Amino acid sequence: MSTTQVDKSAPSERARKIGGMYRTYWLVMLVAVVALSLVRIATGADDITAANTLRAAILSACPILLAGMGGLWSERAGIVNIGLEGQMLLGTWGAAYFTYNYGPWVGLLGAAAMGALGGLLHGLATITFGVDHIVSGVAINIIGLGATTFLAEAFFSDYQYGGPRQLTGLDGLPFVTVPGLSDGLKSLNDQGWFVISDLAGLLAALTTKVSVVTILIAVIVVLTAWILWHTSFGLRLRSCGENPAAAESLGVNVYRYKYVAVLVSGGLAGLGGAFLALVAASGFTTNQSNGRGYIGLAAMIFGNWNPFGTLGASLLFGYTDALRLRSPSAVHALLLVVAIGLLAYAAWRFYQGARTSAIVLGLIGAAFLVWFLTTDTVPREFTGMTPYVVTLLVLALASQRLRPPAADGQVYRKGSAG
Amino acid sequence: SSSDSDGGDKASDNTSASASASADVCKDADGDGPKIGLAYDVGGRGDQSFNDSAYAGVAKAVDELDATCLEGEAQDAEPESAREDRLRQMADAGANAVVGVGFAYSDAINAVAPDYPDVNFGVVDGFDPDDKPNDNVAYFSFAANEASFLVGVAAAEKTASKQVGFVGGVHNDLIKGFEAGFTAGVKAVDPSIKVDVAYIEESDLSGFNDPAGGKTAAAGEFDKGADVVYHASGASGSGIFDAAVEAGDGNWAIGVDSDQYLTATADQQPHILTSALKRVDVATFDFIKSVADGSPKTSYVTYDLKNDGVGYSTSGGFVDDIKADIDGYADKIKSGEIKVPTAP
Amino acid sequence: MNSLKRVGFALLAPVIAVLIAVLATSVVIAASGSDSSAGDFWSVILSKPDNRLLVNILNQTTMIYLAAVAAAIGFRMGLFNIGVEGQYLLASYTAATFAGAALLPGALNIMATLVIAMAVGAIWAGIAGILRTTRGVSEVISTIMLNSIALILVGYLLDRYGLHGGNQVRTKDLPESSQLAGWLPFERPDGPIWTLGLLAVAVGVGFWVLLNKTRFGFDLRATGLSQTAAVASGIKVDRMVLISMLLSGAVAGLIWMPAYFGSAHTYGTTFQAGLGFTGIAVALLGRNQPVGMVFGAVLFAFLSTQSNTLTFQTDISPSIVQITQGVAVLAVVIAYELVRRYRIRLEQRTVARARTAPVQEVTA
Amino acid sequence: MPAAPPAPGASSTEAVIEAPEVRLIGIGKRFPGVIANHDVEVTIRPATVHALIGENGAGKSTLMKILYGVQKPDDGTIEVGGTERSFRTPTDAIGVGIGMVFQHFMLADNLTALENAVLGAEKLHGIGDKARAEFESISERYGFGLRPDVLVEKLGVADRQRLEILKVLFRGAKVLILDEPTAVLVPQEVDALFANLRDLRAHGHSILFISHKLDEVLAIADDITVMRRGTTVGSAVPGEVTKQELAEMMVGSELPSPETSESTVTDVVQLSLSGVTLTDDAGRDLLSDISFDIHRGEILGIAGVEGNGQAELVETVMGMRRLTSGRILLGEEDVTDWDTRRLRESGVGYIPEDRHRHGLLLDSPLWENRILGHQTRPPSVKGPWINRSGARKDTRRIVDEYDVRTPGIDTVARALSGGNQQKLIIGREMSGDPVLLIASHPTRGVDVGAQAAIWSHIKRARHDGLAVLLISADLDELIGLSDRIEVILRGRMVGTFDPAGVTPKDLGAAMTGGGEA
Ligand SMILES: Nc1ncnc2c1ncn2[C@@H]1O[C@H](COP(=O)(O)OP(=O)(O)OP(=O)(O)O)[C@@H](O)[C@H]1O
Ligand SMILES: Nc1ncnc2c1ncn2[C@@H]1O[C@H](COP(=O)(O)OP(=O)(O)OP(=O)(O)O)[C@@H](O)[C@H]1O
Ligand SMILES: [Mg+2]
Ligand SMILES: [Mg+2]
Repeated sequence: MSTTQVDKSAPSERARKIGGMYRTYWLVMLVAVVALSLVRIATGADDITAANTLRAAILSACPILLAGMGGLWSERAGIVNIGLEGQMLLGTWGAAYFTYNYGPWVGLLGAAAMGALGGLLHGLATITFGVDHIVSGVAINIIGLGATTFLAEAFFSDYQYGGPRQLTGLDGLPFVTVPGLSDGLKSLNDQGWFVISDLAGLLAALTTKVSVVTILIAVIVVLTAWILWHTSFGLRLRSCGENPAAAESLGVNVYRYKYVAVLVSGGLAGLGGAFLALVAASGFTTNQSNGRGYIGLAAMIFGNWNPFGTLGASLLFGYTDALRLRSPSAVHALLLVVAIGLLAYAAWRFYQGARTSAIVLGLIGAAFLVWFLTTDTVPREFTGMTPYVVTLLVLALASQRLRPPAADGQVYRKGSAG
Repeated sequence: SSSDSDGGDKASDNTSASASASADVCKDADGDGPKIGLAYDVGGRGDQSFNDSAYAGVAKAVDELDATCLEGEAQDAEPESAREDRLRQMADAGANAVVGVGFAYSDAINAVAPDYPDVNFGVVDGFDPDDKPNDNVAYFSFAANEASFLVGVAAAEKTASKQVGFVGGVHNDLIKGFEAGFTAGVKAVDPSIKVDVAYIEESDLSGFNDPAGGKTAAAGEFDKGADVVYHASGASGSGIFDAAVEAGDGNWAIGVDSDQYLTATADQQPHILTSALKRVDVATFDFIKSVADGSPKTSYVTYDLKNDGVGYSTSGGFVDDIKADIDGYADKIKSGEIKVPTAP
Repeated sequence: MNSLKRVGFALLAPVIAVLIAVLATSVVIAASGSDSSAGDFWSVILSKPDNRLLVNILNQTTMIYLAAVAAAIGFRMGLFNIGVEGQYLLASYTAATFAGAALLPGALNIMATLVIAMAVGAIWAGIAGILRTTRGVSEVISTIMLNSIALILVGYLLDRYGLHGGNQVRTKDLPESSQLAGWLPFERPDGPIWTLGLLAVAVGVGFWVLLNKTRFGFDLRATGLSQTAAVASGIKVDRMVLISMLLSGAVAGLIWMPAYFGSAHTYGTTFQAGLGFTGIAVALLGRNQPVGMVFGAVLFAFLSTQSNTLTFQTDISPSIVQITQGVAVLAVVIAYELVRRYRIRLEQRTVARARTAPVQEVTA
Repeated sequence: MPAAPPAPGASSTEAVIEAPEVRLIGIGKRFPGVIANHDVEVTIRPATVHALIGENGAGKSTLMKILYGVQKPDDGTIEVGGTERSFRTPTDAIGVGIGMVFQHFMLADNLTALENAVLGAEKLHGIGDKARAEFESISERYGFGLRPDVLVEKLGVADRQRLEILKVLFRGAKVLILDEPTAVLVPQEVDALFANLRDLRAHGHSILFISHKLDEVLAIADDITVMRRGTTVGSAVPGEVTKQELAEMMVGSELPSPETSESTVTDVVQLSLSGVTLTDDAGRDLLSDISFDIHRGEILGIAGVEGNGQAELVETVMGMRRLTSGRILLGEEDVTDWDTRRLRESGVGYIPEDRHRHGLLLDSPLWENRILGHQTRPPSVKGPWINRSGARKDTRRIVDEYDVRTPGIDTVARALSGGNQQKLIIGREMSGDPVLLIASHPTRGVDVGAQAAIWSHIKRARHDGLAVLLISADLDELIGLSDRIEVILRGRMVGTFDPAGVTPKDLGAAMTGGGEA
């Protein structure tokens, strides 16, 4: 049969596309590392690629990433979930309550369950009752904050190390260090060699005192990518976000997939809450997520509704957060990184023939360069703004390239097929 | 003097009170002493911090002065009118001593006090926001910089790496005072010791409520070589203690406001060198007593080393060996020989 | 009977929603194992407020209502301005700084300050508007980001240029000549009703007239109902987006002004944060209708003011009220959706009846 | 022989030979206020093409959705292969070998062709290489020429249609339901589709085929069932009935046709396009160098396969898109840079292609819909104010004059049927003495009665000197109404035809590029 002939060409087309995606991903990573390394050497701000900084960046990134993954799951099924913040808060409470009573592993499950409960509420409102997704999300955020504050006061006041607004001393989860490798990489990191030391810093961060939850999150990211793009379950789930009527006409139970998606979404946000209460520090306080749910959503958009894109964006936000807290002075060096990045991107756009956008980008890049050259520090307030400003800039510059699922945010009613 | 051991004792009173928080003295008190209104800041009783400390002062008053009490608690983002209303409800219910915990009550008390000339008000950390003096209001201010100085001395004496750290919750004037005192204390012992300074937030009060941020900031300082880190960051402090635990043996954290050794977890306790004490309980009790005695305190009342309003704690016994040195500095401060700066 | 029916339908959803909210709140209280019962809670909340509380409720209502209108202007045309919070924060700070500087005398100072508050709110909202019209950036995300930026920015400016004293930072006090004493409905200690509460009345009436009586309002509603149809009818949607963002931000700028001129007189600890989010919730509760939002604002102001008494009389944390409010918002949108579906079914039945002659049987 | 039943002998002998593939017995379905189906009887023989015809709203789609398990019948039974079945979901129907291609495409643009085909049928061949092989073998077997890994958004209409059929075959369906598959195809594509269908029939598939185009039905069907007002009113065999007879069975009367009377074309140019070019963001031409004039009293018809620039042309003329180069004159005036509102104010009426998206505020009452598009002109407004009573009064006029069937003007537009919504739009666009009418598919999805009324309104306005730009996929409508027909292909005008002498076939050839040679 001639099918064999077609068979050969088709996968290669597919493979080429996927390969291309990963190639750009790696290319961007490489450029970032080189730029950081250059800037480190030029400015002497060793902290910007120190293993410990990167480790802290990963820790800061994890809750954002989990929220982002939560957003990804629901939006891929067509449900916008800005209730992530509230679900994350429910997760912080669940983690605290269940860890205190049953230990940290049950705590993780409890956090996911509380988050999923918030997801269920969102699902009921948006799927069954067809309420606007943003409206429901806003309401869930109000409920999430009120409920965790109320429940904390009701339950934690009488606990040991507890109070109406906090519960500390929760049992932690284990860490993993790769023996040998970790130390070797760290000393390599200290050498200050071009690129090699920086990469060693990154690898050291990945092999030193890594929380099992961080590993779990890495697994979640990979699993998400695999489930959504390589299983029939994922195909069905995504079809609900692209064209639910078509999915239903082919026998897909759209409501069920949307519910699964929004439950997973809430559960992941809840896990993000657990990360804050159990791993990032060992204690619960009220309103602990403090906007990380929203940043997770921003990371997902920034990452173009793609798990690895979301990972990259979360790491970026986590990195600026960690650097701001650990070495505010090194933030100044980042100005140079931004300037180089923008100028490089401008050159690339120019090469592609997009003159005006290249000029705009180039001017912004030059402004950053001037800022770097004429100052010694960045006002500390501004470093705190980084994730927000970066998000706005990315959206402003790249919104045309972003591609949300076609039926994202639309209310779908059963029986609309045909 | 024995101000410190004294402090330790009182602090343990304070925890025994908060540990039995559910016992709730205000519910059962039925003496015929003064009637106290206690208006908590956000967090309320059980916050293991200055709300609890104020409660301890009231509990002591119930115990020793046959006082009765009423409690009210602030909510996040509440309107100014809610604070005023809370104070008025207390005054209307017959309280003759009303204490607002936290400077956020300054404006509300200034507005309410003139309507209740027979009631005496007190504000922790408070001040009169306008130029009309209120003759029935006492403003308690604490020389937190002096307490910070003393723990700075402790940090300087204990550091092996000649590097210590400070983590502030929010970069505002109040916390800058802690930083200034701490740095001065460290430098007084050895000017060559390096002090790393970090703040969790610049102005957003969520910096007092972010253990993860606190841990990241403190871990940064430990990673860079500090082995003692002092925090003034409210509920974020548990993150600083966690960072000390993770940094391992020989690394210390210093607590703030109350004796945090007593409320810390078993893991954290071996790392809590000392705490800078701000005796809100003393201020509260003194104020109530002054009302009961018929000579109510008014206007600015400063609590400092001299009147035991601030100090440091010794629980855990980690500073026993350097106690004499610290007390020596305390005496110099009391005598005015050392002037502790209030801003960095 | 038709108008009776319409009123019935209009009331049906809110009534269902309030019942659900009451039920959910009671269940949460019972489940929390608190010493006080749900009955205690409701008897405190539903007790008749004192005169002083009545004044507070009214004053809070005006600010919440302004916030609700600010949000509703966007919502009515399908724009989710989540950024009311940041807009009024920045506007309040700027206005207080300007008014405190006393560059103008008395009433002029008040006027100019109001204009500045509106302008700053409008500009901050306008950023999101411009990002949306020129770059296609969703206003939901951009306004959330702008909220955080505004918070940091105000902190920075206040720290840098504010008056430091007694552990606080604040703007310069409003000169006495520009303060507005308000009206005393009861005794002096019960407090005044703020003069600029009138802003809420003016804005509410203005919003109603704008929506229902003007061409612009028609365009706004049409854009909200169907952007595609709006474009085809000659409405320039981008322009509408920008204008309504600016309007929404301008109203947001006014939110805190009644309190500022009425009692706070400075931007510091007396600033009341969070009204922006409350406004969004109230707008949703009131279906973005000028009159509906009045009820929503009163309900929210009533609940939060009454909840202050909870700590004196029960063991229940006042934060329970947030659950009541959140559930009410969610329940009301669900209830409206259900009632809407039911109404459409009814209408279609009427239409079908009015349509053609009965089906006649045809045999092959 | 009106309403002729099939020769009783023929069907009974066939019934002896082979059991029916599908039998629908006494099916009934009620919606609130509408009886969509009642007492429906259809029998489909194996390996045949069975046509189902009937006017708009006759209940065809509803019946098919019932057979496919999308909707549940209130009465009646379904037999497949002699066994009684009841379907709760499409999955049940798919399980017994029934597949359906809906009236509107059911494809996810952002997924690949293979993913669309595999969706919901992953159990059969997985989602990997086996599925790809199956996809390719079906595509090969029926000559569809589809590649599995292209994104659906890159496919043209005909390819999408084939993908829809492939989807059904992928599930191993024995019975294919095709709901108006030819509505968006040109005659040549229809021929290709019919060749596919005959192929399928030869492979033993049964096909249920719905169409309004009686020529097509007569060309492909083995059996015909006619529906009217929710029930089956008869059946016929192609060789034995004429088009006219079928039409009478469908509507119970003579089929109207859009014959124009004598020409009313004047020599005053009302609309003039010269060199109009429109490029998209990526720099591709959507419209290239389009020039034409429309005179007062003239109807210019535009023929073309959907997606060849008609929508863009209309939106450019309406000022909803900015042209890249060229000039547009309205009367004497250069309106190239005018926005939609200004154009509308100067007398351009617009009947949009998609009335739900572009023509109406579905949740607003009729009188507010009257204002839409006329926000700056009386009687809807006075200065910056809405003139409520004026708008209401004029809405009542439209409801009367255009026979809009509604209980009142406070009814929301959504509650009206499609035809009545369309009549309201036409009444609105004809108000205020327009000089130019842009009518996109004015009778799409409208039943014959309303269709005739709409035609006569357009003809009357033309008689009164209106210039009309008419876009339609219905070639009979174009030929019947237009004074001149231009054919558009890939954004270019590729030929002008005189409706008097042109056949749908000729137009079809030009529309697909076959006429260029
Ligand atoms: N979900 C529904 N709810 C209410 N009424 C409906 C629904 N679906 C169809 N109808 C009504 O049932 C009747 C039959 O509709 P159906 O779509 O089956 O017609 P059709 O013969 O397919 O028409 P067309 O030729 O326009 O496709 C119409 O009056 C229609 O309005
Ligand atoms: N999906 C649906 N849900 C609810 N009601 C519907 C639906 N589809 C159609 N209807 C109702 O069915 C009726 C007829 O609608 P439809 O547009 O299908 O009719 P039609 O056959 O095109 O009418 P006309 O005879 O005017 O051409 C209307 O009352 C409409 O509201
Ligand atoms: Mg005073
Ligand atoms: Mg149909």
